[in-house]
Amino acid sequence: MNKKIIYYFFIINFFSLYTFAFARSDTMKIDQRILDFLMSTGIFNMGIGSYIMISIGCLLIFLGIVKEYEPLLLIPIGTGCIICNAPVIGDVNPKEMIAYLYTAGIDKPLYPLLIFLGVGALTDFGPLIANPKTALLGAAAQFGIFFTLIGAIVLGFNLKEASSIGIIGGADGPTTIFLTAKLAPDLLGATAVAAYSYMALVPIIQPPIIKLLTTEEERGVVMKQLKPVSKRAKILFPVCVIILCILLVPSAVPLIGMLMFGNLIREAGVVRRLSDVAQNALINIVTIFLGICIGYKMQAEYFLRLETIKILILGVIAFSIGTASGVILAKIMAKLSRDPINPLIGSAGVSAVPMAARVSQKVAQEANPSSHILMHAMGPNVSGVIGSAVAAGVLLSLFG
Amino acid sequence: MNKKIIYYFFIINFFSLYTFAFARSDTMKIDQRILDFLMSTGIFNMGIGSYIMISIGCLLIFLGIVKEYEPLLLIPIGTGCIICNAPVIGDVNPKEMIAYLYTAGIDKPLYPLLIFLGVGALTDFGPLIANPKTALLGAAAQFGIFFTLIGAIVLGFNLKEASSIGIIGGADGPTTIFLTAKLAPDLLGATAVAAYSYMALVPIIQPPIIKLLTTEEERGVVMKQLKPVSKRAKILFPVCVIILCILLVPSAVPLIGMLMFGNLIREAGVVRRLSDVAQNALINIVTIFLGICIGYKMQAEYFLRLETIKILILGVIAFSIGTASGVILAKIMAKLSRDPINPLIGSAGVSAVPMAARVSQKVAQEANPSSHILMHAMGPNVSGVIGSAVAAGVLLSLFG
Amino acid sequence: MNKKIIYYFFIINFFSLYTFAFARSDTMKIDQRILDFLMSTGIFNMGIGSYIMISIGCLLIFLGIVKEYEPLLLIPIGTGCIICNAPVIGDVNPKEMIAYLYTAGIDKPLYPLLIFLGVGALTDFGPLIANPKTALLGAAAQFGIFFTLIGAIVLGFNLKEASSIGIIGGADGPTTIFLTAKLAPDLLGATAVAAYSYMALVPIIQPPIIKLLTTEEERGVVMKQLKPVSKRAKILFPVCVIILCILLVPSAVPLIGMLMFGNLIREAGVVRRLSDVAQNALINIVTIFLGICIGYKMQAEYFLRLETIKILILGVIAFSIGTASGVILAKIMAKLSRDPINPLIGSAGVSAVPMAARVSQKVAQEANPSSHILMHAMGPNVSGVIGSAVAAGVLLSLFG
Amino acid sequence: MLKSGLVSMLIGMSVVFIFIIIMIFLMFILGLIDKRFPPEKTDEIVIQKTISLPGKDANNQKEKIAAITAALIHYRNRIK
Amino acid sequence: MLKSGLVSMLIGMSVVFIFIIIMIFLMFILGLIDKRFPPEKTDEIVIQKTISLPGKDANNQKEKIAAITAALIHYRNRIK
Amino acid sequence: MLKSGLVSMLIGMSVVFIFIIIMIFLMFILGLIDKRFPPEKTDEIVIQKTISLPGKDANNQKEKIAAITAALIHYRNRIK
Ligand code: NA
Ligand code: NA
Ligand code: NA
Repeated sequence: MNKKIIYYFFIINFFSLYTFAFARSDTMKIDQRILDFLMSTGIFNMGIGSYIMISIGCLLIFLGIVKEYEPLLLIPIGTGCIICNAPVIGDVNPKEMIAYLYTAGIDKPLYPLLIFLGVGALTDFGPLIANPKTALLGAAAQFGIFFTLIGAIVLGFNLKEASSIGIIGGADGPTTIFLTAKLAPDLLGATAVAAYSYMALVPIIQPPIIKLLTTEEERGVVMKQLKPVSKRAKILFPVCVIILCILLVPSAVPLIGMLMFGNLIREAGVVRRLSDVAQNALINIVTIFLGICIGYKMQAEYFLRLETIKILILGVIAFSIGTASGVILAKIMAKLSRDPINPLIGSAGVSAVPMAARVSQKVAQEANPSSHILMHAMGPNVSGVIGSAVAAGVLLSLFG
Repeated sequence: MNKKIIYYFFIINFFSLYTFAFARSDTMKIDQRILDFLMSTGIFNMGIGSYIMISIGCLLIFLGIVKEYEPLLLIPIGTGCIICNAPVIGDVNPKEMIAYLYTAGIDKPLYPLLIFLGVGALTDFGPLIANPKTALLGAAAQFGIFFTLIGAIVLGFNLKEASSIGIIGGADGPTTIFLTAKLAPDLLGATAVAAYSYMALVPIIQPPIIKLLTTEEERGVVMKQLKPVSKRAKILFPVCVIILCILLVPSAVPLIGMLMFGNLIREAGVVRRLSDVAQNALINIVTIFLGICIGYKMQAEYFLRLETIKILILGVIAFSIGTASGVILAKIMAKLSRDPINPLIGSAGVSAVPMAARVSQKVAQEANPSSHILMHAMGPNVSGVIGSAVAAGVLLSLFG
Repeated sequence: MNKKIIYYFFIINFFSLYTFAFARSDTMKIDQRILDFLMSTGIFNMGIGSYIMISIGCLLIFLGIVKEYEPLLLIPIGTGCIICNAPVIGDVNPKEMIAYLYTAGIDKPLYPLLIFLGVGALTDFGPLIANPKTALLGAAAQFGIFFTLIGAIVLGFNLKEASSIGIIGGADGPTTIFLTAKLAPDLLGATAVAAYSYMALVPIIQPPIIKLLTTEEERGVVMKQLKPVSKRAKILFPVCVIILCILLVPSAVPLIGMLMFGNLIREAGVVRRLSDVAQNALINIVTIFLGICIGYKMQAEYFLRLETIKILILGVIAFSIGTASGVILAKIMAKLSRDPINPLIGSAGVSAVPMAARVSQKVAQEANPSSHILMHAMGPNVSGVIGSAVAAGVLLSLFG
Repeated sequence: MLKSGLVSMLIGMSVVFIFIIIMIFLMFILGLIDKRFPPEKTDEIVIQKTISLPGKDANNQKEKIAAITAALIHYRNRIK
Repeated sequence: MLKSGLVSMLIGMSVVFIFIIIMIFLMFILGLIDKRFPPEKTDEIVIQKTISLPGKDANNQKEKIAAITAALIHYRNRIK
Repeated sequence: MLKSGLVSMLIGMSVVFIFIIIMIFLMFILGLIDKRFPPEKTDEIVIQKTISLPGKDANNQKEKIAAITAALIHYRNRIK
C-alpha cells in the first residue's frame, strides 16, 4: 500500500536527516559541542551545597505534606529552595523569575504586609475585646523576643541580625519576614523556616514547658463565659489601634496598619467583596509568591552556614521563653483577679494563631474535661500578634 | 514542690535581667535612650495637620460604614489617609509600602484601568443598545465637566488642575483618578474623595435639581418597554466602540479600551473564567490597592490647602450642572420624540452607575407609582461612562 | 410658571456660554484649534498597516468567539492587537498601560511561568505514571520543533528567531511565549498567534496526517485499562521531575519548575487554597494580562512583515511533523510491545492539551466505536508538555 | 487661560457629541442587523437555567442556595 | 553591643506593655460604650441567617451546603 | 548557521529523549514502590465525599448544587 511507502519514506527521511546532522556536525567538532552541552548540565555545575539544599527542600516538602507542618508555607518554601539551588550557567539563570518576584515583594516587604492584610480579615478580635485584660499576656510573651535577641548578640550576631532572630519568638511568620527583610535579608531563609517550623511544632514545644510551670489543678480551672461584643466595638477597635500605633510606634504602622485594615474591612460588613478577596485570592496568591521567594534566600551560600544552626537553636529558645513568660504572667494575674483565670491561656500569648490557643485548650481538657478555654485563649493569641508587631516596630526604629 | 521553685526561679531571673539591663544601661545614658525613643513616637513628630487628616480619614470610614457612602472606596481611602499621615522618623517610613503601590499603579495609571476592566465586565449595555438615542443624554451631562473646568480656571487653577477638577463632574471614580494621576497628581486625594463622595450623595444632590426643572406630570411619564437585544449586538458593540475610539479620540483608548474589553469578555460567553475574575478577584484586589494609594495623596501637605475646599465646591457644581444638562436635553428630546420620554432619565446621564439611575426611578415613582424607568435610565447611565471617558481623552490630548 | 423660567434661563445660559466661547476663541484662531484637534484624531494619524492589524484583531476575536478557537487567549490577544494599533500622538500614548504590563511580565517572562503554574495545578499526570513508556511519544513529537528550526534557518531566520519559530511545534502557548520573549521578542505576536491558532486547529490539522500514516485496523486497536496510581506516586512525581531537570537541563528549570510546583500543590492535598487560586484567580488574571501584552507585539511594524507569513507556514509544518513523528514512534512501539498500543496515542504527544488527546480518541472511535483511548492519549499528551519545555531549555542554553 | 478653557469646552463637548452620535449610528446598525437576521432561539429554557445551571459567581450561588433552601422548607412542611 | 541589646529589651518590653495597656484601656472604653448604649437588636434571627443568608466565601458555602445536605438526608429518611 | 541548526537538533532531540527516558525510569520506580508498599485505603467513601465534602472551587460547588437539586427534585416527586 502507498501508506506504507509514506510511512517508510518518513522514517528514512528522519534517519537520513539525523545522520546527515551527525555527519555535518562532525566536521565542526561534534565532540566539543557535546562536551559543551555536558558542561551546561546541572550535575557538572553543582557543588555539594546545592545537593544538600535540595535535600533540605525535599525535607520541608515532606514535613509540609506528611506531617502537615504549616503546609501552606513549607511546601512553597521547599519548592523554592529546590529551584533556587539550580545552577546559573553562562547567561541562563533559572531563578531569574524568583529573583524578580523577590525584588518586587520582599525587598520592599510587600508580601508579608499583604498576608497581614489577609490575616486581619481572617481574625476575630471579639474574644480579646470581650476580656481586654488578657491582652497583657500577649505582651508578656514578647519577652522571648528580647531574651533571644540578647542571646543572639552573645553568640556573635550583630544588632540587626540579632533583632531578626529574636523576632522568631514572636511566632508570626509575616512579622518575622518583614523585619528580617528590612534588617538582615541574608538570614531570611533561616529565620522564616525557623518561624514556620516552630509554629508547626508548637504542640510539641509548649506542653512540657506549660506543665513544668503549672499544677494540674491550675490547668483545670474553668473560666467564666465571655460576654458578647457589639459590632460597633469590633469596628471601632481596629481604627483605634491604628491611631494608637501612629501616635506611639510609627515604625510598626506598616504591620499594625495592614492587620487592622484587614480587620476593619472584615468587621465593616458593607465591603464583603474586599474582605473576601483579602481572605482568599489575595492572601493565597501572595503566599505562593512569598514561599518561593523565601527559597531564594535558601541558596547554599546563604543557608549552609553555622549561623543557621545557631538561629534554629535560638528560635526554639525564643518560643520557649515566650511561652513561659506568658504562663507566668497568667499565673500572677490569676492570683490578683477576682474571676478565675486558667494560666494556660498565657501560653497562647506567643501568637502562632490559632495553634497555640488550641494547645492551651487541649492541655486544659487533659487536666479537666469540663474546662473549655479555647475562646479565652484566643484573646492572648491575637493580642500576641499585635504585641510582636509592636516589638518589630521598636526594633526597626532602634536598629533600622 | 519543685515546680514552684522553677517558677520563682524564672520570675527572679526575669526581674534580675530587667534590673541588670537598667543598671548597665544607666551607665550609658539611659535617659538619653528613653528620650531618643520618645522623640521617635508619633506624638512628638506630628503636626496639627496630621491630626486633622487622621480625623478626616476616620470621617471617611464613618461615612463608608454608617452612611454606606461608596464603602468599597471610602473605607480603604480613609484607612490609607490615616496610615499615610503617620510621621516619617529617620529612615523608617511607615508609608513606604503604600508609596510603592502608588508608584506601581497610580503613576502609570494601572489601577483605574483595571477597575474599568472590571466595570466593563459588570456592565450590561443592553438597555443602551435597545434605545440608542438615549446615549445623547450621557453626552449632554458631560457639560458639567467643561463648565466646572472654566469655573476652576476662574478660581485660579491652571489648565491641568482645572481639567482634573472638571472631570469630577463625570461622576466616574476611575476616570477621575486616571486623568488626575496624569495631569495633576497632587490633587488626587481631593478629586478622588470629591468624586466618590458626590457619587454617594447623588440621592441628595440630584432630586432638588430634577424637581426644579420638571413638572410632576413630566416626572410621571411612563415609557414603552425596551425591545430585547441580541447576544450578537451585545458582542459587536464593545468592539465597534473601541475602534470608533481609536479613530476619533486615541487618547481615550486606555479608558474606553479597557471598559470595552471587560464588556467583551462578559458578553463573549466563551470566556466565563476571565469575565468572572475581572468582575471579582481582580477588581476587588485593585480596589484595595487603589483606595489606600489615594490615601497617599491625602497627606496633610497635599490635602490641607484652600484648594481642597475649592475643589469640593467645584465638584458639587459639576454634578449639579451635569444633572441639569441631562434633564434639559431629555426634555427637549421628549418634545421631539414620538415615543414618550420621561425627562428624569436625563439626570442618569452623569453616570454614577447605578446610583443615578436609581434616583431617576425613585423620583419617577414618587410622581407616578406606575412609572418604571430604571432600565430606561440605565441607557444614559452607561452612556455617561463612555461620555466622560471621551471627555477625559480630549482633555488629556489638549493639556496632557 | 417660574419653573419654565428657570428652565429657559438655563438653556439660554448654555447657548450664550457656547456662543461666547465661539466668539472669544475665534479671535485666537479657532480654525487652527479645530485643525489641531483633527490632526490628533486616529484617522489622520494611522497608516494602512494599523487598519490591517485592527482587522486582524477583529478576526482573532471572531475566531475566539464564533469558532471557539482558544477563546481564553485569542479574545484578549485580538483586543490587545486592536488597542495597540491606536496611534501615539504627541506625548499621549494609548498603549502606555499595556507597555507597562509588558515590561512587568513578558520582558522577564513572569506571565507564561505563572500560567504554567496554573497548568500544573490543572494537570493530572496519573495517566502518564500509570503507563510510563508512553512518555516516549511526548519526546518523539518534539522532532517537529527541530525540523522546523532547520527549516526556519533555510528561510533566512537567524538562530534565535529559528528557535522561537521551531518551538511553535511544541504546541504549548506558555513555552512558546517564554522562549520567544527570551530569544526574539519582536516575533512574539506571530509565534504566539501561530501557537494558539494551530492548537485550536489541531482537530483539522491532525486527522489527515494520522490517517495517512495508519491503517483503519491500527486506529481501532483497543488498549488495556490503565492501572490506578497512588497518591504517593503522584506527589513524588513532580518533585522527582524538578530535581531531574536541575541535574540535566538547568535552563529548563523555570518552565519545568513552575509546572511541577503547580502539580505538587495540586496533589499535596493539604494546600487546597493554593491549588485553587493557582487554577483559578491567578491563571485567569495572568491570562488577561498575557493576552493583551501579546497584542503589544502585534503592532503593524512588528507583525506586517513577510516573516509573519513564513512563521505561520513553518508553524503548521512544525505541528504536522510533530504529529507524524509521534504516530510513527507509536507504530514502532506497537510492534515491539506485548500489550496492544493504538498508534493514535502518538499524535497526542505534540501536547496541545487536551485537544490532541481528544482528537486521538475521536479518530479511534471512528475506526472502532469500542476503542476508548482518551486516558491512554493523556499520557503522551502531558509528556509532550514536559518534552517541549525541555526542548525550550536546550534551545535557551544553546542560543540564549 | 480662560480662552483655552472656553476652547476646550467647545472642542470637548463637540467631540463628546460627535462620538456619541456615531455610536448611536452604530447601535442603529446593530439594531437593523438584528431585525434583518433575527438570532436563533438558543437561550436555554429559563426554568432549567434557574435550577440546574448556577453561575460560578458568589451572588448567583447565594440565590441558588436560597432557592433550594426555600424549596426544602416547602417540602419539609409538606411532610409534616 | 550587649548593652544595646539590654537597652532594646528595656525599651522594647516597656513599649509593648505601654501599647497593650493603652489598648486595654481603649477596649474598656469600648465596653463602657456598649453598656451605656446597648446596640439595637439588629442581628438577623440566627436560624434564618443559617438557612437563607449564606456568605459569599467558600467556607461558609461549604457549611451551608453541608447543612442543607444534612437536612435533605433527614427528610429523605422521613419519607422512607 | 545551518550547521548550528543541525547540531541543535542532534543535541536537542538527544537531551529530550534522555530526559524522558530517565523520567520513565523514575516512574517505573514509583510503580515498584506502589507494588511493594501498596497505599492504605485512606480515600473517603465516594458517596460521602460527593454529598458532604464539596470543594471550595466554583466548579465543584456547581456540581454539588446540581446533585443536591437533582436529589431535591427526586424527593419532591416522591412526595407528590
Ligand atoms: Na506574636
Ligand atoms: Na460620566
Ligand atoms: Na509540547
